[in-house]
Order: sequence, then C-alpha cells, then structure tokens
Amino acid sequence: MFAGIAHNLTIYLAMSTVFFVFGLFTILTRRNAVGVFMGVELVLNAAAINFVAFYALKADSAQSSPWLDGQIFSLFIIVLAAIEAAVALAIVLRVFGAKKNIDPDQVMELRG
Amino acid sequence: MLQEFANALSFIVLAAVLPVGILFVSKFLRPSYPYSGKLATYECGEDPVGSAFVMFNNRFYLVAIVFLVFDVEVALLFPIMRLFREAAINGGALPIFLLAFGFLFVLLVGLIYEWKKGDIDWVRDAIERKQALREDAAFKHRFENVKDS
Amino acid sequence: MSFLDFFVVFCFLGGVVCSAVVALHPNILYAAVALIGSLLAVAGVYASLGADFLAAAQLIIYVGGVIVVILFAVMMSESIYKRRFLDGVKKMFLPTILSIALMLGMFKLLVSTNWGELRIPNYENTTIRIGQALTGPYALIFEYVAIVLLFGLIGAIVVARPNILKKDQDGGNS
Amino acid sequence: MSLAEFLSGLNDFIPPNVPFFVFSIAAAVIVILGFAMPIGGICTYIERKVAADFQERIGPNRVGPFGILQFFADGIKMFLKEDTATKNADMFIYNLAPGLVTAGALGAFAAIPFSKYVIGADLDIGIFYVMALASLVSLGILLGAWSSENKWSLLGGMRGAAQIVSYEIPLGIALLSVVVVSGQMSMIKIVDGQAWLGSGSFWYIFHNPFLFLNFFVYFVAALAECNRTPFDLPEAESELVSGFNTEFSGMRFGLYALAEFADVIMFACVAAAIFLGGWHLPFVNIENIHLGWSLAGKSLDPLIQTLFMILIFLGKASVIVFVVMWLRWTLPRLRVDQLMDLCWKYLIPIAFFNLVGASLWVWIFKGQSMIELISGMMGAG
Amino acid sequence: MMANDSLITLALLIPAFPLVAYLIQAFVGKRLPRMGDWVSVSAIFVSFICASIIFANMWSNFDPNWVVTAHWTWLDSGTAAHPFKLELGVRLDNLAAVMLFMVTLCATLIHLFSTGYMRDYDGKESDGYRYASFFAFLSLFTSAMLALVISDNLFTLFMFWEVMGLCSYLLIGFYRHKPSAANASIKAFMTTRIGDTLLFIGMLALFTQIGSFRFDDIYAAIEQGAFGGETLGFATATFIGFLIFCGTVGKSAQFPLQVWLPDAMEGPTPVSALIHAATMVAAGVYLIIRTFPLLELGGVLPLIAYVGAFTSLFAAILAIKQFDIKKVLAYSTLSQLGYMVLAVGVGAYTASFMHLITHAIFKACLFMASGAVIYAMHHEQDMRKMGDLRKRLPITYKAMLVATLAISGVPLFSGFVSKDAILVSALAYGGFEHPEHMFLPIAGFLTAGLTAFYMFRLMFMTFFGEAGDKKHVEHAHEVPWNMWLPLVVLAGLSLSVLFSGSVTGGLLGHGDFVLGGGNEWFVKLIKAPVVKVDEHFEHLLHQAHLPGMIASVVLATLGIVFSWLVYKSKTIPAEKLAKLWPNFVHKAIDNLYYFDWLYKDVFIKRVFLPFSRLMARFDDLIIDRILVDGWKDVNAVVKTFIGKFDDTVIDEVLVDGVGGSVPQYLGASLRTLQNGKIQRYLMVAAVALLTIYLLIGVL
Repeated sequence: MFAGIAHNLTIYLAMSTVFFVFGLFTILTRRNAVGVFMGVELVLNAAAINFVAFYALKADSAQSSPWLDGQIFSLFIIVLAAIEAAVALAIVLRVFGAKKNIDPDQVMELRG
Repeated sequence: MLQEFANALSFIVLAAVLPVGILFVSKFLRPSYPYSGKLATYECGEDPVGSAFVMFNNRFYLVAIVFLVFDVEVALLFPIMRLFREAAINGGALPIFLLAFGFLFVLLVGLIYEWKKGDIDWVRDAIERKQALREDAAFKHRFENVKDS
Repeated sequence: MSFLDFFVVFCFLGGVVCSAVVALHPNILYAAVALIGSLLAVAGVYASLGADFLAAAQLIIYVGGVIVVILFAVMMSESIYKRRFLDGVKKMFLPTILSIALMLGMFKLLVSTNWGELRIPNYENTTIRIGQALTGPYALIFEYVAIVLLFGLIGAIVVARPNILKKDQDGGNS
Repeated sequence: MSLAEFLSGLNDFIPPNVPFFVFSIAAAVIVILGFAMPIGGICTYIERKVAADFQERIGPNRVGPFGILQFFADGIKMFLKEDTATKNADMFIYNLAPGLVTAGALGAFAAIPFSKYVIGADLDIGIFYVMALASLVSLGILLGAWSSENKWSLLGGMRGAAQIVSYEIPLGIALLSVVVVSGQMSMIKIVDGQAWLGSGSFWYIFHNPFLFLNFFVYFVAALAECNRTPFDLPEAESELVSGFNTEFSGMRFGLYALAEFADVIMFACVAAAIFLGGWHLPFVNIENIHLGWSLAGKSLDPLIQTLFMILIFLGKASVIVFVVMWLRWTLPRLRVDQLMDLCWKYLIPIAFFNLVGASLWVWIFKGQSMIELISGMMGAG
Repeated sequence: MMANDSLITLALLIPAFPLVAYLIQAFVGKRLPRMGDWVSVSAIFVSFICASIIFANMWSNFDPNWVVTAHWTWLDSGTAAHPFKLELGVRLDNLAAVMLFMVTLCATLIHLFSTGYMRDYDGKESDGYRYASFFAFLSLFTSAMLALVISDNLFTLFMFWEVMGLCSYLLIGFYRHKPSAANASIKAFMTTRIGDTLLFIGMLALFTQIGSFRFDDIYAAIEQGAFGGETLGFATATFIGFLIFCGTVGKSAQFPLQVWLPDAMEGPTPVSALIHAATMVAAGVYLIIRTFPLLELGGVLPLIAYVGAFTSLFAAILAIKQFDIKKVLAYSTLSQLGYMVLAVGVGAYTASFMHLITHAIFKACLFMASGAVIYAMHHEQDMRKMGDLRKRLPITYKAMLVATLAISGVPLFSGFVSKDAILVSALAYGGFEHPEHMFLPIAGFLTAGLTAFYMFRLMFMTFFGEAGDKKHVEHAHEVPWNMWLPLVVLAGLSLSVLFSGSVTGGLLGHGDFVLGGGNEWFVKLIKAPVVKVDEHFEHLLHQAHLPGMIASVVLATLGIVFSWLVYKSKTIPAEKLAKLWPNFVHKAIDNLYYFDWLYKDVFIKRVFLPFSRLMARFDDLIIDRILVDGWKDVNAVVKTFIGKFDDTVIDEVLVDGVGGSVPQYLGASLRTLQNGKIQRYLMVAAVALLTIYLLIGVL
C-alpha cells in the first residue's frame, strides 16, 4: 500500500487539501489580521502544491508543454504572496497604529 | 538529481538534529540549580521594568518590506541570468538583457523613489520635518484659495 | 517504501501538523513558527517533485522574507501578541463544521478519483528551463511582475511610512 | 560528483549492498561533524590568538601546546555549564532558535565544494541553495531574541534581522554577477570554470573589473550576514549588553557562537569557491598531477589530487577568515543609520552597477576574461 | 481606399495615442515643460488625423453597408459542448467612422481650449500637478471613449464605458477642495452605477441567449430569428432590451436617473463640454443605436420614446428658471439627449445619430463659449451678474450665437436639420401612425419652442442688456486665441450645409445638388442594421415632413421672439410672466421636481436604511444568534424562562448580544449587512462552495 506513494498524486493533493482547509479555517476564525494573513499563505501554498503536482502528472509527456508551467505558476504565486505580505502587513501596521486593534471585523471605517 | 537532493537533505537533517541532540545530551550532563535571581531577566542588574515588548520603531518594518521586494527580484533574476552567458556567446543575448534589466530598472525606480522620499534613511526626522512644513504650507495655500473663490 | 516515499510522507505529516498548529494555536507567534514548518514541508514536497529551484525560492522568499516580515509585524506591537487571537468557542462552531465537511468532501473526491502514475522527472536543469520559460512565453508576465513589485513596494512604503506630519498637526491644533 | 558518491565508489574497502542514503549521511557527518564544527571551534581559539597577537598579548597558552586545546576546553565548559532561562522566556522558541541558526549555517555546507569530489551535494542550484539556507539565520536570531523577553535581546534581534535581511540583497546580487559570468549555478561547475586558462579563464575575481568590485561587495555583505565587526550591531556589547543572545548561556549560547563561526567559514568557503577559484591555482592544474602511487592495485592519484585540492581550497578560505578576524581588531563598529545607508545607498547600487557591467562585459567579449583577452592580444601581436 | 488591415491598425492607434499621453502625463507630466499639456493635445490631434483618414475612407466608399471588422480571442475556456469565449475586436462602419471623427474633433478642440481655460490652475506649486493630471484624465477619457466607439462587442464596450465613468468621477471632482464638487462626483458615479449594473445584467442575459458579445453575432442571430416566435423569446428580448436601455438611462442621464448631470457641472468647463455634453453622455445614445435591432425586436421602443420625450420636456422646463450659465446648458443637454432617445424610440435611427453628432458639435461650442465667458468674468457663473458682454467678447459672442441658433433649430444651422428629422419622425409615429402616442410629438414640439426660448434667454442675459456686476464685466476682455479658435471652428461646423449634404454631397460627388434636403449623406450612409424598411412608415414620414418642418420653424421663431420680448426689449417683464404660474410649480422647479429629495430622503433614508437595518437585525438575531450561537443559547433560554423574562430578553438579546449599548448595536448591526465582516463573506463563499460540491455529488 505504501509502495510508490511518492509516485501517486494522492498524497500531494491530500496535503494541499489539508493546507487549504486549515488555511480557510484560519481565515474564518482568527480575530487578528496577521493571523488571517497566515491563513491566506496556507491557502496560497495549497494552490502552489497543486500546480506543481499536476504538472508532474504530465511532465515530459507528449501532452505537457516544455515550459514547466506548473512550476512557473507556483513561482509567481510565491512572488505574489511576497508582495501581498508587504502590502497587507503594511496596512495592518498602519491600522494598528491608528486604532490599536487589528481585528478585521472591528476595522470598518475605510469602507466607501 | 534526486540523489543530490537526498545528499543535501541529509545535511539539513543532520544540521537540524545536531543542535537538538546536543541540547538534549547536555541536559543530562549540566547542573541545574535555579533560583529567582538567576531566572530574572537581565536588565543591567536592576529589577526588570515593564514588558520587553515596547512599541518598536517601524523603520525596521520598512526595511523588511523593501528587502522583501528586492529579495523576490534577486530570486527571479537567477534563472534568467543563468542563460545569459550562453546567449552572449551563441547570440540572442539582447532579449534576455532587455528583459532582465528592464526588470531591474523598474525596481531601481522603486529604490530611487524610496531614496528620494527618505524611506531608507534611518534618521528621518530632519527630512520629515522639512516635508511636513512644506505640505503644511501647501495645505494652507490651497485653503486660502478656496476662500478666494 | 523507498526513501523518497518516506520523505514525502514525512513532509505530509509535518505539513499537516504545522498547518494545524497555524490554524489552532492561540498564540500568534507560535502560529508564525508553525507556518515556517508548513512552508518548509511545502519546500520538501517541491524538491521531491523535482522542482529544486522552486524549493529554494520558497526558502528564500517565503521563509527568509515573508516570515521575517510577519514576525516583524507580530513583534512590532505587544498588543498584537497579547490580544485574544482566536474566536471564541461559540464562533468557531460553524467554521469547524464547515471545514470538516469541506475536508471530508475533498478527500472523498481525492480517493474516488484515479489520478494515474506520477512521473517525477530527473530534472537536470530546472533552472535553465524556468529561465527559458521566463524569457519565452512568460516574458510579459515577468515584466508585469516587476511592475507589480514596484507598485507593491511603493504602496506598502507609503502606507507603512511613519507620519510625523499628522502628529505635528495634532499637536498644533490641540 | 558528490562526496556520498565518492564514498560509495570506494566499494573495495566497504561491504557491498549498503543503501545509498548511508553514504549521504556519512558525507554529512564527515563534513559537518568532521569539518565544520571542529573548525568552528578551532576558530574561537584562533581568533583569540590573533587578537592577542594584534594586541601584543600571548593569548590562551595553558591547555595543550600553545593553548591549542583551548577550544576543546571551551566546548566542554559550555557543554557542562548550567543553562538558565529567564522565567518569562518562551521555552519552546527559546530552544528552537539556536537550533534554527545552527541548522541554517551548517546545512549550507552541503554545497561547499572542497574539492572536485568532496562536496556534500552537487546541486544544480548550488549558489541559490546557499542563499536559501543562509536566510534561515535571520529567523533564528529574531525568534531567539523575542523568546528571551529581554529589552536588549529584542532590540538586538530586531537590528540583527533587519541587518541580515538587508545585506542579503547585495550578497545575492554579487552572487548573481558570478552566475552571469559563469553561466552556471552549480558550485562544482563554477569552480571548474576558473581553471587556469583551461575551460575558461582565471579566478573570477580577476575575470573583469566589475567582478573584482563585486567581490568586495560580497565580502562586506557577508561580514554583515555573519554579524562580524564592523557589523556586529546585533550583539553590540557596549550598547546592548550582548544583543540578541543576552539571555542565552551554556550550550544554547554555544550553539549561537558555533553558528556564527560556521557562518563565517561558510561564507569564506563560498568566496573562495566562486571568486578565488576554489581548488585552482594559477599556472598549474591539480587535475593533471599524477604521481603514479597505487594501493591494492588502485591508483591513489584521485585521492592525492583531492587532498591537494582540499588544502588549496581551505588555504584560500582561511585567508579570508583571517581577514575577517583582522578586521575585528581594526575597524570600529558602525552606527545603525550608517549600516543601513551603506547597504541601501552604496552596496546595492554598486552591486547593481557591477551586475550590469559584468553582463555587458560577458556580452561584448563573449565571456572571455581579462587575462584571456590580454593573452589573446599578445598572441595576436 | 486603404486595405482593411491598415484600417484596423489605424483604428487601434486612435485610442492608443491618448492612452500613451495619459501614461506620460500621469507619471512624468508635472516635470515636462508647460506641465506636458502639449503631449495630450498633440496625441489627440494625431488621433484626429487618423480618424480623418478613416472618415475619408468611409466617404470614398460611400456604401451604407461598409463594415470592416477584426477580432481576436482574448479568453477561451469552457468545453467543446459549452464554449465560453471572450473576444476583443474592432468594428469600423459608417457609424463608428462618423463618431470617431466627431469625438476626436471635439476632443482636440476641447483639449486646446483647456490649455487656456485651465491656465490659472498651474501657477501655484502645490496645485501644479493637478494641471498635469487634468490633462492625464482628459486623455484617459478620450482614449476610453474612442476605444468604446471602435469596439465590436458589448463586453469591451462595457469595459471602456466603466473607464469613462471613472474619468467622469475624477474630473467632476477635479476641484476636490470644494465639497460640492466632491459630492457631485460621488453622486454621478453612484447614480450611473445603477444603470451600469443593470446594463451588465442585460449583457450577461444576452450572452446566455446568443453566446457572444459581438454585435455581428447579435445582428446575425436576430436576422436568423433568435427570440422569434415564442412568447418566452419575446419576453427575453424585452427583458434584455430594457436592461440595456437602463444603461443608457444612467449614462445619458435620462429620467429617472437624470439627477447627476446638472450636478456634474461642478467640474471644470472643458470637462462639461467634452464629457457631459459632447461625448460620454452621447455614449449612452450610441449604445442604444448600436443595439437598435435588439431593442426593436424586444418592443421596448415605445418605452424609450416616452422616457426620451418626457426627459426632454421636463429638462427644458427646468432650464428656464436657471441662472447659472452652466446649469442652463446642462439642462439643455438633458433635453437634447432626451430628443435623441426619443428619436431612437420612434425608430428614427438616422435622425437620432445625426442629432447626436450635430448636438455634440454645437453643445461643445456652447459650453466652451460659456467657459470663455466664465473665464473672462473671473469664474463668475451667475448670468444675472453678466450682461453687455457682446462688445467685450466679440468672437465668443458670434460663435455662441451661431451655436444657439443651431440648438434652437433655426434653418440653415445644423440643429435644424437633425431636430427637424427627429420631430418629423415623432410626428409621423405619434401623430399619424399611432395617434394614441400623441404625447411624443407634442412634447417634442413644445421642447423645441422652449429650447429656443431659454437659449436666447441665456444669450440676452449674458451678452445684452446691462452689466450685472460692473466691476467684472468691465474688466472682461476677449479670451486668448487657443480659447476662441475652437469656438470658431465648432461654430463653423454648426452650419447646416455640412449635414444636409445638399451642398457637400454635391461638391464631393455624391448625391444631387438640390436644396431642401432629401439627399443628406447621413441618411444615405447611416442605416439601421437588420431592421427592414417599413414602406408605410416611409410614406408617413413624407407626409409629416412639411407640417413638421413648418411647425418646428414656427415654434423656434416664437420662442426666440418671446425671449426677445421678455429679456431684451423687456416688453413683458419677467416677474409678471413668473406670476402667471401657481406657486407649487415654482417650488417644484426650484426643487428640481423633488428628485434629489426623493432619492436621498425617501429612498435612502426611509426605505433603504430601514430595510438594511431590518436585514441586519435579521442577520444578527436569526443567523447569528440562532444558527451560530443557538446551540449555546439553548441553555440560556431554558434558564431565562425560569428567571425574569424581560430582563433577560433585553440583557441577552439587545445589550449583551452585541456587547454594547443600543446605538452601538444599531451601528454595528448596520455594518454587518452593508460591508465589513470579510470573514463572514468568506464563510458564505465557503458554504456556497460546499453546497455546490454537494449538489454535484448528489445530482
């Protein structure tokens, strides 16, 4: 049963599922914007795992493109997560400085 | 290549296990006679005052943000720059050059912006005050205009 | 069970445990530390799928960059750390049910599908191929990323910049 | 070829059918336990000796001849010393942090090419791997500082993290310029490219003026990465008691100290490998030395070559380590604002400029080095 | 004649130039000499040249069915069975070519005008960059408008439609230090949003029916009998047509969403000229002209006609009592837009488009002339303070006079031609064919008279009589060349010869050289696609032609004469005229028929907010307390039954329930519905995901 476990998509997808669900749970239950942000990171990583794993499913076969698309997508996910971290946490700090509170539910003055 | 990954992994695992192991082993060898003076937070001999978590200068944070962006940039440039030598020798270096340095240039614009705005200066007070005065003057100026019209 | 299988299972378990800690630990700093673990597990999965460059990039950008920024954000103020970090038990009710249902549903989907054999390629030159992709079909996106980075940088700085002006005006008015 | 493969190739001396991961673990044990940690320890002794020489003192001279066993005594002392933690300390992270620093510093040794055959892991992304592992250090420092709940620690940790992450940028760009010139990211291949007029050129530091400058950028950035003087702000003892490791004692402090030296050695080795030609010497190629000795029917040449290579490589690295120690007693510490200015306003623009320059050089001269160009001109003349 | 490919390239270049100018202006504008206004002006001028080339091509073809299209796949997803394809495309036909020419012409002249008008805004250091950003916004707007005109599908049209909405918002609020301007910009944005949302729904509904956003596909589908036959199909077409028309109602400020346009006059005058008179508001009309076959099929045309007729009459009445020179023009714009919509409604496709073009030209002229007056009067907009400016601003006066004659529908001016066509069609439709729709021609003719009246009122109050504010009037002098030149050009274009085509057509070799119309190049070139010619209606048109023309001329003359009597010779004092009407009429007009009050105080305060409060309470009480907290509260409820019932209800539900006092509770509960709790949003999304999964799993 365990043989070839690394050569089956299931474990990667299971990992991605777990990351996604825990990330979602984190986002839903944290009362702290930084915590919510961590949940977002988990969800993003779940997506990235899927990209790489599904690319490996077809890697170097006739159906795959020669450009390592899955890895490139994951690379861009990492990059965007970094930018997102910078901007999101800047906002968190700014809000914190202004309101001494970063519960996303309590900070609603900015709505249009 | 996976074999090499395994080699690297064994290094990482060993490097991670080693400190744990050392601490674990030394735990049995070292003496432990704690008392409250020993366990107090060191504050130059005085009794510790307040919490250690005072509000920090968020310039640290600004530096971290700028770092993050440039870190991404460096990481993304590696695979592209790796192609450069071969392309330079065999031809076709121009697109790579333009791509990579277009990328670089765009981020340098960001760096220059930070530089001009004084965000990478550790001591910002002087700059900020000057800026504040200028903006204040502009604000007043505009305000007076409104009154006129 | 080959060495690779063992490693992947190890990463899986590590990732699950760490992400659970991220989701459930009431102390935000522990959650951040657990997030390091999760990200390392993901990097391990990348490596075992033959994506060495990606694994290293995950380490450099995520662990070396994002986590540092998160830690700074956490430590920047004691109140973030001391504040109650999780919702009360009451409010966790629905998300818990939801998450469990979602997870069960996805697992069912996962198990009931035949995914086929995975080919883990013995990539000799992932970096070169990523470089070719970035200079080839993804060139435009690559440049676009530069623009996004620039705007993210400027936006973040403008937002996070300490504002002395405001203090001065407040002081002057009061 | 990695060390593990090298070991598994010696199957005359070992029983067959040993799984491969045994060799790779053996390689790790050899490099880390057999090299990095002892050298890290010895470095403490050497540093004290060097300091004493600079200050016209004698330095440690009691334990063993010339006090050479001092590091051993120090190690035992640390190992056996009581290890207190403040009562507010967050014990889990408090224990984790030194481990993280050590893991980052020691794990990076996997990609150090001691010789053509002795390298932990001949990764395709060698340089990148080193950068990745080195970036763990800042985390360790930050977490360690936070967990000890001490104002000085936290201040030092913040400074340390900000400093380390900042200087990662010039460091990365300097490495990037080497990648541009060599067209490789594997450490072995980079070193191979520096053979004396062999497959390419000479040491990359002399490849072109831009790389020459970037070597110094790299050196300064690496100093800051290791928190060495003049960049030892995180532990500035005159300002912050002892900085991020104020509350650490016993073996936990020992791990920090070990990691610092391991970091210094690691960066010195990387510098030796990618800028100073690794095991290559001018005018000779070690790989062409054949003494013809053999043992049990097998030629000993590879072994001898390897020994030579390791010696040369370590010689170069130790010169750099010596310079690092020398600087400690020469330069005063920087202020925080000077530190940041140096990074963002000088090193990064300079490194970028050099990167562009190196690219243009490679493009215009088709990857030839200065020495090749000169010799080519002389040949043509 | 150019190859189709090069025409397409040219068409793509037209919006590209202003876009580049926008980028330059936005990023480096303030560092350029003269704040970079020349960048925008020259970019739009180049676009104008390109548009002229396309126009010349159209002219040389002179074929009503001339169409050049090109399209590229943008997004291709979905399966073979359920294709989903978004396409980008360019469609050049006579409509687009004329429209491009008009937009680029107006935009060029208005850009030029702005270099003078906005001049005093660049003097100060702090405001300097606003001058650059003004031109940046203008360029962005022009780019979006041009892209809208050339787009061959509803989707891109909608995209640029929204960009224009954004630009409108930015430019109305350009004097952002004035609260009124800021409010007006928000009002304009939010009001048009209602229409835009409905339009988007309509577009999507259309997409579900036809599977494409492209006009070609829509026309083809209609030709092949989509929506045909069954009642359901007809109802769908009606529904879609109605929703698409809602977009026009928002953008072209038709009743009942007209409230934003008068307020939009808070923007700088060139903006009013370009956006709120000449082009953007015309885009709404352009949309219904483009989708005319669909509207006809759905049978929404009568509704459109009534909305248009009502708006035109209603706005014309409002315009009479205005004293702000720009407000008068704003209401006249509303009124004229109503005309265009009326024309579409009665099926006069060509007349509507023709009025769109002529109106754009003379209204731009009028607005810029009023801008010149305002500029000369040092930003005084009240007509009562003006007067006797004829001698001081001779060129402006003459240009404005020409444009006023044009808008009043005096023969020999462009307005006459187009308005006449509309009125004749309305008469043929409402008077002859369907006598039950008699309101349409009556409203049209009444508006024609009123238009002449209030426009000449404006002229007389501004340029004749005695100066209201002597100090300002005496200092007024003619505006610089870059401001009067556009006026002169546009006034020249307001002459009827260019549109009736009897002259131009003859000169350029198309049609016969006969005075009296009938050979207008417009009529020949602009033909509704798909729709078949109705012989009977054509006949009625001929019948209506003479009476309609005479009636409109007579009414216009009456209006002018009456205006002369009241405001020039003052034979009839204005006060006496005003007293003729009962008080409530004045009150209604002064309060703009209570529309603002209705929207703000009734809809929002009395209906929407209580509703949202109710929903919030529902949310908090039912969903939060029962579903979420319910399992815990069961215990509490059991206890409370034993204890004091009242206390616990108030305590638990109202006070403790949200952890605050009642006002806080209300405030907090209001938020939950409106905005804010992102985590709840995500929760809803996750529940939806789960539901979808379960549905798929079960089904």
